[in-house]
Amino acid sequence: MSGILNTRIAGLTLEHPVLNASGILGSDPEHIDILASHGFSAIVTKTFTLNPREGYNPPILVELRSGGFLNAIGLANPGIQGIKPLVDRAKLLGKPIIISISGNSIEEFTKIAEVAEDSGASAVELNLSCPHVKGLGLELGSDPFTVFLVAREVSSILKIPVIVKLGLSDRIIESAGKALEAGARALTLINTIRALAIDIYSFKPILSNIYGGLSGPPIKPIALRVVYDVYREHRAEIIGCGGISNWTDAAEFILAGARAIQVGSAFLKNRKVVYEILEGIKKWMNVLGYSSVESLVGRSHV
Amino acid sequence: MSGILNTRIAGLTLEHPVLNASGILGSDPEHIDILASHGFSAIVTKTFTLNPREGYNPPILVELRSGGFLNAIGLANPGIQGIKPLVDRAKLLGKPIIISISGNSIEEFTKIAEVAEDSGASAVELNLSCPHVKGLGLELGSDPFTVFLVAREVSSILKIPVIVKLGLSDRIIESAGKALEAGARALTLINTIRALAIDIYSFKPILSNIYGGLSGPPIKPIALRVVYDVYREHRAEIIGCGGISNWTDAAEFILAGARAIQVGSAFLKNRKVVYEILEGIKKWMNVLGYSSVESLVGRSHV
Amino acid sequence: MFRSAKKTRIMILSEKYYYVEFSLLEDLGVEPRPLQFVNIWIPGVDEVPMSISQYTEEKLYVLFKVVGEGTRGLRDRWGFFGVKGPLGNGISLNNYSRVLFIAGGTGIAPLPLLARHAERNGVELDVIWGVKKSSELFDVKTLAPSVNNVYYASEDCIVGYCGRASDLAERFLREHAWRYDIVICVGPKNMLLDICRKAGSLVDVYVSLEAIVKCGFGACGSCILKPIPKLLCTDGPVFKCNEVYKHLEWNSQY
Amino acid sequence: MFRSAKKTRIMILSEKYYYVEFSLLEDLGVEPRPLQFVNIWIPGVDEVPMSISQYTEEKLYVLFKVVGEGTRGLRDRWGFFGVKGPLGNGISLNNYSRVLFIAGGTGIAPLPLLARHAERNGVELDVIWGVKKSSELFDVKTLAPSVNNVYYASEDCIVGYCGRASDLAERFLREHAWRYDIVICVGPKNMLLDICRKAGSLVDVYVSLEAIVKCGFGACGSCILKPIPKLLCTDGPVFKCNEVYKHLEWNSQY
Ligand SMILES: Cc1cc2nc3c(=O)[nH]c(=O)nc-3n(C[C@H](O)[C@H](O)[C@H](O)COP(=O)(O)OP(=O)(O)OC[C@H]3O[C@@H](n4cnc5c(N)ncnc54)[C@H](O)[C@@H]3O)c2cc1C
Ligand SMILES: Cc1cc2nc3c(=O)[nH]c(=O)nc-3n(C[C@H](O)[C@H](O)[C@H](O)COP(=O)(O)OP(=O)(O)OC[C@H]3O[C@@H](n4cnc5c(N)ncnc54)[C@H](O)[C@@H]3O)c2cc1C
Ligand SMILES: Cc1cc2nc3c(=O)[nH]c(=O)nc-3n(C[C@H](O)[C@H](O)[C@H](O)COP(=O)(O)O)c2cc1C
Ligand SMILES: Cc1cc2nc3c(=O)[nH]c(=O)nc-3n(C[C@H](O)[C@H](O)[C@H](O)COP(=O)(O)O)c2cc1C
Ligand code: FES
Ligand code: FES
Repeated sequence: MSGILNTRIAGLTLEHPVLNASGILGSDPEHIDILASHGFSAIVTKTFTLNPREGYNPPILVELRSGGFLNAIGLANPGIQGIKPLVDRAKLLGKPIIISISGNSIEEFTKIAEVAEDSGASAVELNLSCPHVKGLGLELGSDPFTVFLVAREVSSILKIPVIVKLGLSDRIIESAGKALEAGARALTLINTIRALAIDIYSFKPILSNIYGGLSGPPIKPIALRVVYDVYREHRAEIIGCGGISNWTDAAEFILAGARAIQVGSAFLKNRKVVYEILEGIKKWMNVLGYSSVESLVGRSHV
Repeated sequence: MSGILNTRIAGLTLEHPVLNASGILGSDPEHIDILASHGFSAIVTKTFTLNPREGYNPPILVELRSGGFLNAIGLANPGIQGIKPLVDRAKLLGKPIIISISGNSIEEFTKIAEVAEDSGASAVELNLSCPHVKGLGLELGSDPFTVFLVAREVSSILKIPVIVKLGLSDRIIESAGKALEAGARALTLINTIRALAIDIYSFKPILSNIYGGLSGPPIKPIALRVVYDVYREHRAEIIGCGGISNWTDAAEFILAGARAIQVGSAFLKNRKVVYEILEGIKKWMNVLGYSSVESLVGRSHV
Repeated sequence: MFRSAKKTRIMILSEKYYYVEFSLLEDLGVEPRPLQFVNIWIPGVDEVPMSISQYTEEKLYVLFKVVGEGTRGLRDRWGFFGVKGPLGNGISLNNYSRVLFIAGGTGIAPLPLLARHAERNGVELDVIWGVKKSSELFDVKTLAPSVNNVYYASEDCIVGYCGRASDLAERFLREHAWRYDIVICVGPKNMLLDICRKAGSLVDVYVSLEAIVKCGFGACGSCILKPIPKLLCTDGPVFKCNEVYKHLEWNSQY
Repeated sequence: MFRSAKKTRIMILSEKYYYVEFSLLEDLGVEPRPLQFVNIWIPGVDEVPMSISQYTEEKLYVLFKVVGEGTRGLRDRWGFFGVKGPLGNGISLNNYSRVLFIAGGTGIAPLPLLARHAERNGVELDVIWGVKKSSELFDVKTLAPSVNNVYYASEDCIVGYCGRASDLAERFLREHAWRYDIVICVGPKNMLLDICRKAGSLVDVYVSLEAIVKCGFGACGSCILKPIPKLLCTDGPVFKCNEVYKHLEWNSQY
């Protein structure tokens, strides 16, 4: 891949700016093979918790008529002993790997982060934003002070970069600032948005967990706004995430201030999405006469 | 229209549960003619402020590739002197009319509300939630205490019912509770969600106001969740609003707890949407064997 | 839907009239109908409604004169613009064989696309075009080569008929109305009212109106055709005289 | 996409096998291919993957036996269910003229739809079906009248060949493999492994696998065919033997 797409984010140098979003595969070594073979420049794992989690019973994912997906997987993951095999597989494939982690307490966060670092991970992403898991979720990220505490503790013990992932909340700009202040090298914005789907014949919410996280095209304009706001306020390193489905979406996020992007739902609909995004971005840069994608970051801000 | 669709909300008795959403026309008497002729059971006006507002310069509305619309009209309205002509026109047409109002202070709210009542309006809807107008907006609705103050003052001086319209925020369940406590007879949930669109060639945000409110199908699952949450917590009278585009959407909102619904963006795409929703709802009730739409309200809660 | 467009050419047609070519980065998705319009966004400046003058293979043309900030930007700026549309109803020529098009001033803008549709449908199209000053005029056949007869009028009496387009049209139609299936009329409101009054009984007259278009989607209501409950942006801009007669009258009182 | 369906009929096919008819409130949108599956949601209970047994005019049929909560719900509950799909790759019979279908147990489920496609494409379809107890058997031709020859096997030796379907298949194919373009095999993993091992060299063998399907969209990864980087729900359930041989071996070690 040509150098014009090279991207530096959180101290990592990537071939291009397109990563997978956490939770799209990423809990088994074979998942890493699949993600790598579809062109992502770095792999983000499923969110890991200290102990294995079964996750919720199906239905855990439903495609919505109004666009996008609703999911409540329940952070199914094999726990910390699952981390090393993933890192080893990514190393074998020559891909940087970012371990997504979540915990019930600051100690849990730091413990998992240490396992990630010891396993040889390239970075960790603190998931402070899952909108449908009690106690592990959005509550964390919507309180700027809690964000600060978690980010600071983890940052202070790790040598590898710490990325903080936030979800939509009233005070997200403030939370983002606190994460940076606490030592986060980059921010991933945003997670899914808490939502619901009801079956109109059985009268029951469709997901077994009732609530789920909305992802895909519906949340794109909202995620883009958050990236724009946080970049405007903090000029932070941002990984844009939320509904990115094609190269024009990716371009908007770059202009709003994202140095890199993550693709989740769109990958479920189109396994070629990474290549299509990269081709589009290259053509776009050509039309505009730019020779480095990094020079387009944040250009919507005057 | 047959009695099975009759709906009581906030003390009003409506022929059926489908109203227009505020801001879809509704600032000129001729607008009222248009809305009435397309079948809405009651008319909700554009949000009125004390003084006339020009609103923002175009672009004020853009249809998004990812679905839905982004708007920042800037609450363009003729000010309080515009209220009476609307009420008179609605009366002429035999339609209940709900005056949407917003203000910079509690005094402004009460002043406009009094004009509405004196003009003969059927109800007022307090817009505490416009996501893109500084000081008139979401800040109000996201603070439960402010919601309480505004709703209480207005409720205490009016004889006609007060409806409170809220936007998405972290504490929306609490805000909803406060509005009810303060005397609101019903809640309209939800307003648009703050979002952004950027033109990838000129690098500029498309709306003249930069930010806008996302409406239409993308916000439906989020609005539905809010209705579900607020109904679960408060068993309130709710007017569901947000992305309702067809009868299945309407059915979901009814099951989630909405006694009535408002349709905005879908009306821009399909001028027959009210009739289609009503037809669908009637067939649905037939399949299920229900003879009153009110008996389906909130049935997704066990 | 919003589409990006690059301004690729501008032609000066006469003292005041400009013809701009936009290369769309993506086609309009549908074939525009004659007399439909687009909202053109001049980034950072304004968004203005403009008739679609011509559309071929991802190239969109508009014809305008400069009246304020927006149209000045359209003339002077280069680079990328935004295009919303096609908007409005437009008109179809399917059922006609002879059509008269009457334009006042920039009302000439939609003619090129109309002429192409006329040619394609084997419709004979005559044109009456009137302006205030004859220096505004240009040879209509350069943009619409397929039109049949063109009659010019200027109020400064230098070129063509001496007087207003509506006067010429009235005289012309008194004699020739029977030759046309319909008359399409685009121009200032008083001209449209005049023609509806005087020719409306002789032949079917369609008028294309203007109003303050802000949203283009039937949402904001700024384009309401008072006192008629119709919106220009979704119900129009093309109407039969009787549909909007009250609006033309009402407006001319102010 | 999620669709609602009303359970309108249930048939008891044999001691353990049920055949349920769902009336979809809206059609599937696409014609399902043989061996595709759906996730069926039993509201408030579970969501289970089921081969599409048959699909005609908004009626969907599944054939199953009861193994736990989900399938019990499928049998005992009435009213409305949810259907997600069609999911997976399925198989197309376009290029073949003679096909052998080998089923073990509930592997017989996709046969009716397969047979209909075979008939439509003029493909001759023979069937080998083996079960543990012969009381599980029913007459295949009641659901798939167009199939050519049907050979039964039962491990209790009461009906048909005495032994496992894979043993019968192996013996049968040693002699007749040349008559078939492909063999399609659905059943327990050890049976599939057996057939791949023993018949894979004689004829093209396709196997349809099972795995724990949770999301059905290639997101959760629960259906990963370890140690192969393939997902059953999006890459499968149908594979050629060589594509999944390592998975069949790997799994049989546990
Ligand atoms: C459906 C439609 C099609 C049109 N087609 C053409 C065309 O093909 N060629 C052409 O030259 N002009 C056309 N116009 C008129 C054109 O839109 C206005 O001249 C333009 O918006 C003025 O913008 P501005 O920023 O340059 O001037 P401004 O500074 O905004 O205003 C200058 C003058 O134009 C009037 N005006 C402003 N905005 C509008 C508006 N949105 N609609 C109508 N009048 C307005 C104002 O009342 C004022 O008198 C059309 C208008 C409509 C509604
Ligand atoms: C693509 C596919 C097609 C299938 N088609 C059919 C069919 O047509 N007819 C039929 O009878 N069965 C079919 N199955 C198997 C069927 O899905 C399981 O029997 C069913 O999910 C069991 O659910 P339960 O709740 O009744 O049992 P549970 O209580 O959930 O489990 C009982 C047993 O079934 C196994 N099981 C549970 N869930 C699954 C799952 N999602 N996938 C595979 N095995 C599981 C468990 O390991 C356990 O041993 C298919 C499975 C797949 C993956
Ligand atoms: C099926 C699924 C599972 C997810 N699991 C996780 C997770 O474990 N951790 C996390 O941080 N985000 C998770 N997410 C959120 C995504 O990482 C991403 O933030 C969100 O889906 C928005 O991106 P998208 O619109 O491109 O999908 C999940 C999303 C989906 C659809
Ligand atoms: C063009 C437009 C203008 C709006 N103006 C107002 C307004 O003045 N007051 C208000 O309370 N809501 C306003 N809204 C929000 C709608 O009333 C509604 O809450 C929102 O659009 C969600 O509904 P929908 O998805 O059906 O459009 C506006 C929405 C649109 C699209
Ligand atoms: S321009 Fe907004 S309604 Fe026509
Ligand atoms: S079932 Fe989730 S990936 Fe296949």
